[in-house]
Formats: sequence, C-alpha cells, structure tokens
Amino acid sequence: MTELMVKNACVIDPLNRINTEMMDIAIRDGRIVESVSGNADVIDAKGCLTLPGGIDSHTHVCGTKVNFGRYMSPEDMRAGRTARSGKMHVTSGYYVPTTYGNSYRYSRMGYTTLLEGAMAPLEARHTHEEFTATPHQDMLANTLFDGNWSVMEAVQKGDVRRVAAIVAWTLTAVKGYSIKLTNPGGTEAWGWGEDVTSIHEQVPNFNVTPAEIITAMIAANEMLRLPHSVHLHCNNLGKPGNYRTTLETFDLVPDRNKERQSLYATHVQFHAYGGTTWRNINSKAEEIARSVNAKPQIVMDMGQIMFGRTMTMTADGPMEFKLYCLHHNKWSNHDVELETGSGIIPVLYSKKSLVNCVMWAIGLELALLTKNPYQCLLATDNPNGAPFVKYPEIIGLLMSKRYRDEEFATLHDGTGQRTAISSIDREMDWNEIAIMTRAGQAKALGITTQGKGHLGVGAEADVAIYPIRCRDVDPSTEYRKVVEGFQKTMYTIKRGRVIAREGEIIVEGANSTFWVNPSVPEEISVASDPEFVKKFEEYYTVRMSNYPVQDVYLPRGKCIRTEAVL
Amino acid sequence: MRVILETKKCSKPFLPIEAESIIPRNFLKGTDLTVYEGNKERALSELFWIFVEGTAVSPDKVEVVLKGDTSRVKRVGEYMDTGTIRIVGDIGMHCGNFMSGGLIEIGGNADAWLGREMLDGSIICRGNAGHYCASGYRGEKHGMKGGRVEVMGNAGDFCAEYLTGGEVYIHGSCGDMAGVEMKGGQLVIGGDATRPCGNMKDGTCMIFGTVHRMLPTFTKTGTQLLPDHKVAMEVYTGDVANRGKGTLMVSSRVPAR
Amino acid sequence: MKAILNTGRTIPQGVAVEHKGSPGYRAAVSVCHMNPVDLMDLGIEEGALVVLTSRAGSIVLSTSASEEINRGEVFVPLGPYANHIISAETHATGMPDFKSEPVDVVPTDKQVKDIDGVMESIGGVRYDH
Amino acid sequence: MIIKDVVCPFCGCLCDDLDVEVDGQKILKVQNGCALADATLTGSNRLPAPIRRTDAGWEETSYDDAIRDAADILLSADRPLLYGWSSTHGEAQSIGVHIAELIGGVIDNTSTVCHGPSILAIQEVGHPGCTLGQVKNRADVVVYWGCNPMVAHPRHMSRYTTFATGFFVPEAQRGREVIVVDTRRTESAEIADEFIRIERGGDYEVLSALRAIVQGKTSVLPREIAGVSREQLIRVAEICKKAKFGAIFFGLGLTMSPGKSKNVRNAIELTDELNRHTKFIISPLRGHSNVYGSNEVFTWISGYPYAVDFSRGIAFYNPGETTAVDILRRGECDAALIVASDPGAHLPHSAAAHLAKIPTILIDPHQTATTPLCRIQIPCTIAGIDAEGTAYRMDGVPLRYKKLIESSYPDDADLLRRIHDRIREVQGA
Repeated sequence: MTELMVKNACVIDPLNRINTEMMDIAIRDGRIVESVSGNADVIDAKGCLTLPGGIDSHTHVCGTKVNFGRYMSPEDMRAGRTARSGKMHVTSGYYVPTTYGNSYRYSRMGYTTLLEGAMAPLEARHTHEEFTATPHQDMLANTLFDGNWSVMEAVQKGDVRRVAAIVAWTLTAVKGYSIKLTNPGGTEAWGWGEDVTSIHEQVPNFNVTPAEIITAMIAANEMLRLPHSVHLHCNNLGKPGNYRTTLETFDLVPDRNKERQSLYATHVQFHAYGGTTWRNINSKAEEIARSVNAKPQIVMDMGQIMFGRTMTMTADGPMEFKLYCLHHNKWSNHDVELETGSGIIPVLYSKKSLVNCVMWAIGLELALLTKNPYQCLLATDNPNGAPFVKYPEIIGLLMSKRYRDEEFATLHDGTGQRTAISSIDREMDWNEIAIMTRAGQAKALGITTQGKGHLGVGAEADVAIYPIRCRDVDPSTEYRKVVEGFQKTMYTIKRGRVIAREGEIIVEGANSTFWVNPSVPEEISVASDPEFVKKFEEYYTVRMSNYPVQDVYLPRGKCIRTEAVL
Repeated sequence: MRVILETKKCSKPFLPIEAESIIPRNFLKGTDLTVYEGNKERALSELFWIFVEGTAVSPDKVEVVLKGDTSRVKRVGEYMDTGTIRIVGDIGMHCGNFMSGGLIEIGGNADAWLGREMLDGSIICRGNAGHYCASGYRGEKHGMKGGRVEVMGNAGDFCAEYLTGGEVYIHGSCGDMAGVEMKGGQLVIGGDATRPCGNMKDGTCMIFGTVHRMLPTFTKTGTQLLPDHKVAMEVYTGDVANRGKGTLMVSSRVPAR
Repeated sequence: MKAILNTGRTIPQGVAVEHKGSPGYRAAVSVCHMNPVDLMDLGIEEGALVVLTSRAGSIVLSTSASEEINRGEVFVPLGPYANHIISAETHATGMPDFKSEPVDVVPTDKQVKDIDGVMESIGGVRYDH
Repeated sequence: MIIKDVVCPFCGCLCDDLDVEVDGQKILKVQNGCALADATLTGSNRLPAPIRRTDAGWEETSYDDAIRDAADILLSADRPLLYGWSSTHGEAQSIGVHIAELIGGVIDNTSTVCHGPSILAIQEVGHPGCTLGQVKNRADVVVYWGCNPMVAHPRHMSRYTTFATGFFVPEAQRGREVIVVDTRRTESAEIADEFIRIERGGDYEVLSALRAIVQGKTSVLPREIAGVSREQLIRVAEICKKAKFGAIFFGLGLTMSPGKSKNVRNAIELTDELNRHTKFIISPLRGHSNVYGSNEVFTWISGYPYAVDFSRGIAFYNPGETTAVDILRRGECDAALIVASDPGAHLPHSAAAHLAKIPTILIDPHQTATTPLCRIQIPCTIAGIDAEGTAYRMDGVPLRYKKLIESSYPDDADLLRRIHDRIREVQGA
C-alpha cells in the first residue's frame, strides 16, 4: 500500500464543481480516497494551482506517420536534444520529438493522458509499440475508418448494423479506442490521386458520399455504446471556403447521447475558412461557433496554430499533396490498403503570411466565441498547428485580451480586416481553462468513469500542481506568469506516483492503454462471416489471423467492454 | 594573443576528438576547456600541450594555432564568430561548421564537411578538402549561406551541396556531383568536375577544367568571354529537371558532352 | 584484364546464406561471373580460377560464363569473397561502392580459399568444433 | 503439426502466408514460401554454446561468463560500435539502442550497406509511398529500377505486382504493364513489357531526363542518355503519365552506384512530378527481414533511423561519419557488439578487418564469417523460428514473428537485457 497526501492545494476540479478551493488530496494505491494514514508521504502544494492531470484529446505522438515524420527530419532532431541521465532516456527533436521526448515534455506540463489522433488499423501494432515507449501518459487510439472498404460497402447497402459489426471487430482486433474519420471518402479517392470536395460527392467506385459515411458511423457508434463519439476530421481541410462543408457536416449530426456529444469535430480552425482563394481567405469562426452554440451534440477542438516551424501530418493524403505543391519542401505520403491514407510535410507558420495570421486568429476566435468551454477544447492537433509545448502560450492568449492585442500588433496588417479577433473582449478564467484542458476532454472522450479528468474520491490520482497562486495572479495583465506557470509543474503525479518534479522526470513510467471491446450478437459478427473473411484474404496483403494486435503489446492494457444495442 | 595547441601522444590515436571548444573567443577566459575523446570528456590539457603567448582584450585578436596530428580532431572552429585559427597540418571533419566570422587557415588537408552550413567568415585550405566541402546537413534544405571557402587543392564528392550563398573556390578538381542542389551563391572550380550541379535551382557555377558527364538537363544559352580569366565560357541554364534557373559556365576549350 | 566489379544477390547465395558452413554457400559466393568473350580473351575455360585484384586486396575465385554480363564487367555474388576486394571508401555516404570497384582479372593456379581461410587473412581465427 | 500463416524471416517482404510443418524441435516442411524461405527456415550451422577466444585459441564458455565479459568489454570502451540488428525482432533492437545510450556507443544497422542512401534521400525530399496492398489492388504500371526481385524478393511479383490479382486489377498479367530498368538483362528484365538498359552508373542522368520529359521539356535532351534512347524514355514517360496508379520499386542498383542518395532522390522527385499528372508511389525494396524495423525502433527512441552516435550523451547522426563502414575503416572503435548480422560476409574487408583487432562480441545463432573475427560469440534463438517478436515489413506494416519450434537457446532480447542490466549495475555502483 502506498499513500500520498497533497496538502494546501488550491484545487480546480470542474467536474466536481470545485473552483479554487484550498484543500488536501488523499491518495492511496493510485486512487483518490477520503483520507490516508499518518504514514503517508506528504507533498506541500503551498497554495498553488492544483488540477486533474492534463488530457490531450487530439495529438499525434505515436505510430507509423509520426515516426515517419521523425525519420525524415534529422534537421529537427538537432533541436531539443538531451542526454541520458538518471531515469531519463535520451531525447531529440522539437516538433517531432522522440517518444521519450514527447512523454517527458507532456509530463512537465502536467499532462497524463493522451489520445493519439490517428491509428491505421493495419499498422496498429506499431502505435502500441510506441505507446509503451511513451511511458508517462495513459494512451488511447483513435482508429481510422474513413476509407474502410467494408464499411463503405455496408453504408452503401444501408446496413448500419453491419457497419457496427465491422467497427466492433476492428476496434477489438487492433485494440483501438474510438472511431476516427479523416476526410471520409477522400482518402479512398486519393488512392487514385483524387479527392472529394463536398460531403455529397460520390466516393469513386463505392457509390457512397462522405455524408452517408458520417451519418452511418454516428449511428453505429451509438449502437455500440462506445465511450467516445465519432471523431471527425471534416472534408476539405485547409481550403478557403470550407466553412460551408463544416456547417453542412454539423447539420447532419443528431443528438444521440445524453452523457456526451455525438460528434467530436477536430482541429476546427483548419475548417473555418471563408473566401474562395488564398488571396481572400477570411475567418468564419463566428458562423462555426454559432452553429456549435446551438448544438450540444457537437464538441470541437481548436486546432490552434502558433508561429514557427512545425510538421503537418495527417491521414488526409490529398490535402498534404496540395500543401506540398504550395511549399515544395519535402513530401511523404503513405496510403494504407483498404483503410486510409496519410501525408506528412514540414511547414513554417509565419507572421509575414496573411494566411497564417488569419489561421492564428480563427483558432482563438473559435474558443472565445464558443459559450460553453466544454464544447471547444484546447489543442493544436500537435504537431500540425504547433508542437504541444506551445499550449501554455495559448492558455495565456485565452486568458488575456492584452496579450492577444500585443501579439496582434505584430501580425500582418491585413489580419484585422479578415478576422474579428481584436474585437473580442472575453478573457477565460482558471475554471474555463481547466475545462478546456482536462475536464472537458475527459467528458468528451468518455473517460470520466475511468477516473480521468477529475479529483473526486475514486478517481485516478493523476494530479498536476502548477507554480501559480491563482488568487494572487491577474491573468489579464500578468499573463507571462500564467504562461510560465503552465510550462512546468511543481509536481506531476501519475496514478499516485510523482513522475515529474520541477521539470525533472524522476521515475520510469508505467502507463496504461485504454481500448474498447464492443460485443455484438453472433449472428451479425463479421469474424465468422465467410464473405468478410474471403474479401479480407483476397485484398489485404496480410492474413486475417496476423491482423489482430496480441495482448503482449499492451502490458497494462485496460479493456472497456460494451454491449451493443442494435 | 596567440594560443598554440600541440597534440600529445595518446594510447588510442585513432579515437576521434570532438573539439568545438577550440574557437578564439573561448581562449579569452583561459585554457580551461574540455573536449571529447570518444565518449570521454577530457581537459584540453590532457590531449594538447598548451602554450599561450601575449594577451588580448577582444576575441578578434586571438589566434589559435594547432600543431601535430590533428587529422582526427573534429569540429575545430564550429560556431566561430571572430579571430583566427591556423592549422599547421591536416584537420578532421566539420572544421568551421556554422562559422559566422573570422579566418581559418589549414596548412594541410581538411576532412569531410569543411565549412558545413557556414554563415560568414573565411576558410582557406592549402591542401585538399574531403567530401561535402561547404555543404549542408542531412535533411536540411539549405547549405552554406555566406562567407568564403577556398581550397588550393582538390575537393571530394558533393562539394558545395545545397550552396545557398557565399563563395566556394576550388583551385583543383572536384569529385562527383559538385554543386548538386545548389540554390544560390557562387562555386568556382579551377580544375575538372564530374556531373556538376544536378538539380541546381539558382546560383552560379564556373568550371575551368574538363566537365565529365555533363548532365543532359542543362540548356545551352550562349557563350561569354570572361576577361579576368581570358577564357570563353559556354553558358548553360538549369537544372531543367528542377525548373532550375541556375547558371553553369563551362570553359569552352573542351567538349561539354 | 581490367574490369569493373559488380556485386549483388543471387538465388544460390540467398538459399545458402543461412548455411554459411556449407559447401553450397562457399560455391555460391566464390565465383566470378563474366562475359564468355572476356573469358576467351583471358584464354581460360569456364570454371578455371582467376585472381581479382583491387585497390583493397586480391582474391582467388572460380569463373562462370554469363551472357547477361557486359564485357569489361565482372559480377561476384554478395559475400566474404566479393567483400575481400571491395574498398571501404564510402564518399562520406556510409555506403561503399559495391557496384563499381575497378579490378584486374588474371588467370591463376592458386587455390580458392575456404571462408575461414579468407577470414584468417584479415586477422581472424578459425573455429572448428 | 502444421502452423499456418507463418511470417517468413528472410527478406523485407515478410510473407505471412507460409504453412510450416513442425515436430516439436524440428521444422519438417515449408509450404507457400520461396526457395529462400525454405532455406532460411531449415537453416543449419547453429553454434551449440557460447565460445570465447584467448591467446590459447577457442574455448567454450558459459552464458553467465560470456554475458559478464561482454558487459565488461563494452563498459571499458571509449568508442564502442554496436552493429547489425536486421535479423532480429524489435524487442532486441530496442534494448540495443538503450545499451548504446548507456555506454555512449555508436549504433548502426545493416541499412547502412543497403538502403541507407535511400533514407538520406527521403530526409531530403520525403517519400511518397503506400502499403503493398495499394499496389496489388490498384497499380496498372509497375517499374522495377535497379533491382532484381526475382532473385532478391522472389515473391514480390506474385504477391503484389506482375502476377498478383487485385480488386481493381482482376487480371494481373493483362492489367499491369511492367517496366524494368537495369544495367544488365536480369531474370526480372526477362518478363518485363519494357526493358530499359542503362549504362552502368547512368541512373541519375536517366532520371533527370525523365523528370524533364514529364514536365514537357523534351527538347533540351540529347538523343541518347546513358545509353538509352530519348525515344524510349519519352515512350516510358507516357506510359507512366497515363497510368491510373503507378508504382516504382527500386533497389541497390540506385543506392550502391556512384551518386548514392542522389540517385534515389532523383527517383523520388520523378515520382513527385508524376503525381502532378496521376497517382504514383515509390518504394525501396528493403532487404534483410526486419531491417526496416530497426529503422523504426532506432527512430522512435533516438530520432534517427541508423548511424546514431551517443558518445556525447545526446544522439548525433551523420552517415558517412557515424556509419559502421566508416568507423571501422578509420579504425575508430575500440570494441564492438555485433548482433543478428554478418559483417564478415557483408562489409568490405578493409573495414571488417578492424573487428579482429578489437574485442568483438557476436550475438548470433549461427557460425558465420564473423565468427573467426570475434572474441566472444553467444548463440541465441532466431527470430521467427524459435523466438517470437515484432518485425516491420518493407512498407512499414508491423507483423509478429511466430515461435515455430522449441529450443534450448536464449532469446537475444534476453541476452541483451542481461548485458544492459549488468552495465547499469556497474555504472550505478
């Protein structure tokens, strides 16, 4: 039995409606408890801001394309190098750091749970291997279904039960957590070098539209009672005028779940562009926020960009090729048979670029114009919009109008005409930031019942203590203190163990991976369906028996079982 | 001030020594510097006899002289911004990486990556230079951006790869693929070159000797007399495989293809 | 005869590569494939022995005639024999010139060494159990 | 007993449809595999026990002593080289990297003499690729450049290209056009629809010419480029542009010829150019079974796919400087750990000879050409035969090797873990 007591903590725990209360937190064997014995180790939080461990509900840190981003970027590996010392392994890289680099830096910022944004089922084993080497965060894998042939065939036949059965089999086989759709239909079209440009355009050879795929997947997701909703990267990412596609997509979404949203729309900044070309691009954040404000069934994340060099990586292959034709730097592409695609290119977001300045403003506008912070979460689509180490700056920007104005003054002159950012006065408070970085994320991912995102009795003891005295700091004017404070915790506690202290990692990690195992009735199960098996063996290049990820890849896997309601 | 560093005899003479601490500025504060021998950090004095003559108040007045077997000493002059380094014999890899000012003079030969990603300042090598002389780094999209590298002898393969700015002057011949990926600056080759300037986008390359295996994707645009050199040059634009707008000038005394 | 040495994989080499102690492996990798006309020029029959000498060293090999090989080129399958004469110069790329080593080919009456013999010539010590 | 769907541990194809008949400790029969698979799975010449060499010659030793000696050698080295790693599983590779970071060593894998230059090229311009099933199901034009799959990857054509049927290519041989580019008429060239015979070392020029043609700049070109007629190249460029889905596979003909990475880069940039007209991908035909896995594992731990130098504590990478051949040729390293490869057979001897001068530890199941060069050899299991573990196919698809038979040998991952732990123990003390 190990016990720990955090004393004099200034706690914000939105899910338990605790807002800057001074209290003690008792921890036993990795869980929050009512009280501990006098023998417990004691940490003195000294009145500092204490939050549930941070959760990133959309980040790219593990798997085939992330590692390819590293593989092709020795120039980036020259940044952020640290030597092996103590419990810490070597780290390299700034925008595509090594797994240990990611893990240590997230820990330092108080993050304890991450959702990998995109895992191709065929390459799932790779993602799980890297999860094990990202040892300080619990991991969940968004599983890609956007170009899944079997799914599209079932959608085409209008057979949602079969869609659900395919999803159930696949998630169980690859130990995924949730359904991810990246440019649905578009990644299949990219198999021929094409794309889909509206949610009502037919996917070549499959006679389905993105709208039909999205609608059927939402229905299947709720049939399977999955903890998370469908997680969608909308069609037409990064194209001027794409906000219409985004609004149309949001209009498709029914309110199907009382506990959480029915659609998680990711990195919406990249999907909120007005105009018709790069020359007249402008912000449509207001239209998007208005739609979300009226639809409790939708949660989004910002997809904020921050200025500097980074790497874009997404399953959206066609988008990356278009971006390559603009930048002409280096371009990698990796289509995955029968399932999805992916592309990787480095970018530089520059204040000299009006387009980049507009993008920067849109992300912030989305957050500031969305009334309920549970509906717009803080993320950069790491590393696409910016490496996650920029989160503290984003928090600063959200909490301080003055900071935004100062930044705005350094941007391209045209930014003001294309965006409304300078006219928004809202300044977020500590509680709202706590929602956008952990409580909201836990709720959206459906992991509050796993003890994530809050500090109530029974919760997992993932705790972040920041060197910020909320009552003494005015974020509006002292935003630098806010930014600094969120960069490095005094303590990051993971499952009751102190893993980072003043930025130093002091233990070897031992994370868990959450995955779902939805059970469906035998009569609709695809594993034993001869038609499904025959097609699998004919068109995949691996045998069906070699496809599932063995338990050995999840040394501390946590399976969430669900019963389908058909 | 003059600092003379002379190599001591060591038990494993083939171990590389990484000595980016050897730049003039560092000696203003004394000679208490460290270098790496293999994976061990050593005091400079463990590997070199150190003699200091005179004093200096600013780094530009510091001259560092390296003597002895310095062919395995890497990274000398890395990030150097001012002052002078003179190397009597040969020097190891990465001499003058990222250099932004001052002068490095090498009496003997230089190993690979001489002046890699150099920004400004001058390097003169009296002997031959190795491969990737005045080049870029793996994966980086630009190489040397400024300054001047002059090699009195020959240079190896991939000389001035990714040259982006500044001047590279090789009096002798270059190996294979000099000026490959060039996007700016000037490369002058007094002797011969093989397959020069592949994928060139911009910048100018002049070759006064024989070009072996001229690439097929350069367009001849005319001839030009260079009064300074008293020689007529054939002028090519390319590399058209890369929509390139570079200029490749080849002495017309010899057939180009 | 001056020639350019090319090396690479062959089916017999691949089949025998996990059986390095076998006569099959030795036979597969200690042969110099060359154009029949070049063999004639050297005045030898297929199967006769030649010594190949490069800037890195020299090695005795048997010969095999192959129309696929250009004149002036010789091909030796990937293995300890080919590598005995491939130079380790990599042009600062990490990769030796496995496909373009200049060699001199001369008929010989010396014998082809066994693999351990080749390894002994670079400082190795034969292990017999 | 017959074990189905076995993953073959020979080449980078990692065919996973082999049926293997076993009898406890022996493999009796292999079905579906190529000749190389058959030979690999029924390999011989395994070293029975650890051996070490002293002035008096070879002697058998115990695993405990061999592991202790190995750790001591590595601990006392100033520039240890850890080389090999392609013929084992990811679990062993991962421990290898951790040993290197502990002792400040240089770790390199066999891609250094295989597709290392391809990696350098990818680092310059990226890699438009895909999994092999995309090619199988879609490709109507397939180009093999500087490679001979009939010999080095015998089932590549039957599983993925020429002889394979796919969803959108129901009749393989009629549905696909195959182009082979090589300096000699190889076995693969014999079955090509179009064979381009290039003068030795002329790949770069021909690729540049093709890029110009695809951009419509044909007039710049001379009539013949490296022995190939301009007309043939124009014809081939047209075939490629008209493809619905084209795939270029390339081999050591590009990576080993003068120009090295620049040849590969030019091929990638040709592919980029073709993507402005249609869909095209390019992929190296990776060799040794799990060599691609070593690149993946090295990368997520250290940031670099091969040639990683930890001598300064941090990871440093510079092929040509930190690659095995260069370090050995210059005689830099003062100890070596060789795992799952045979540098005695596969590296130039002017480099490999240095291994005989320093204490070299070999962890390998077989008696190989490296055995005479080493001081200690520790035999272990073979990944995919008597050990299971992760392997990455040439296109990045991760598979799991099966354990087919029981043996008394320890897994190399276990041996390495013991060496690792011993090093930590000594360093901690």
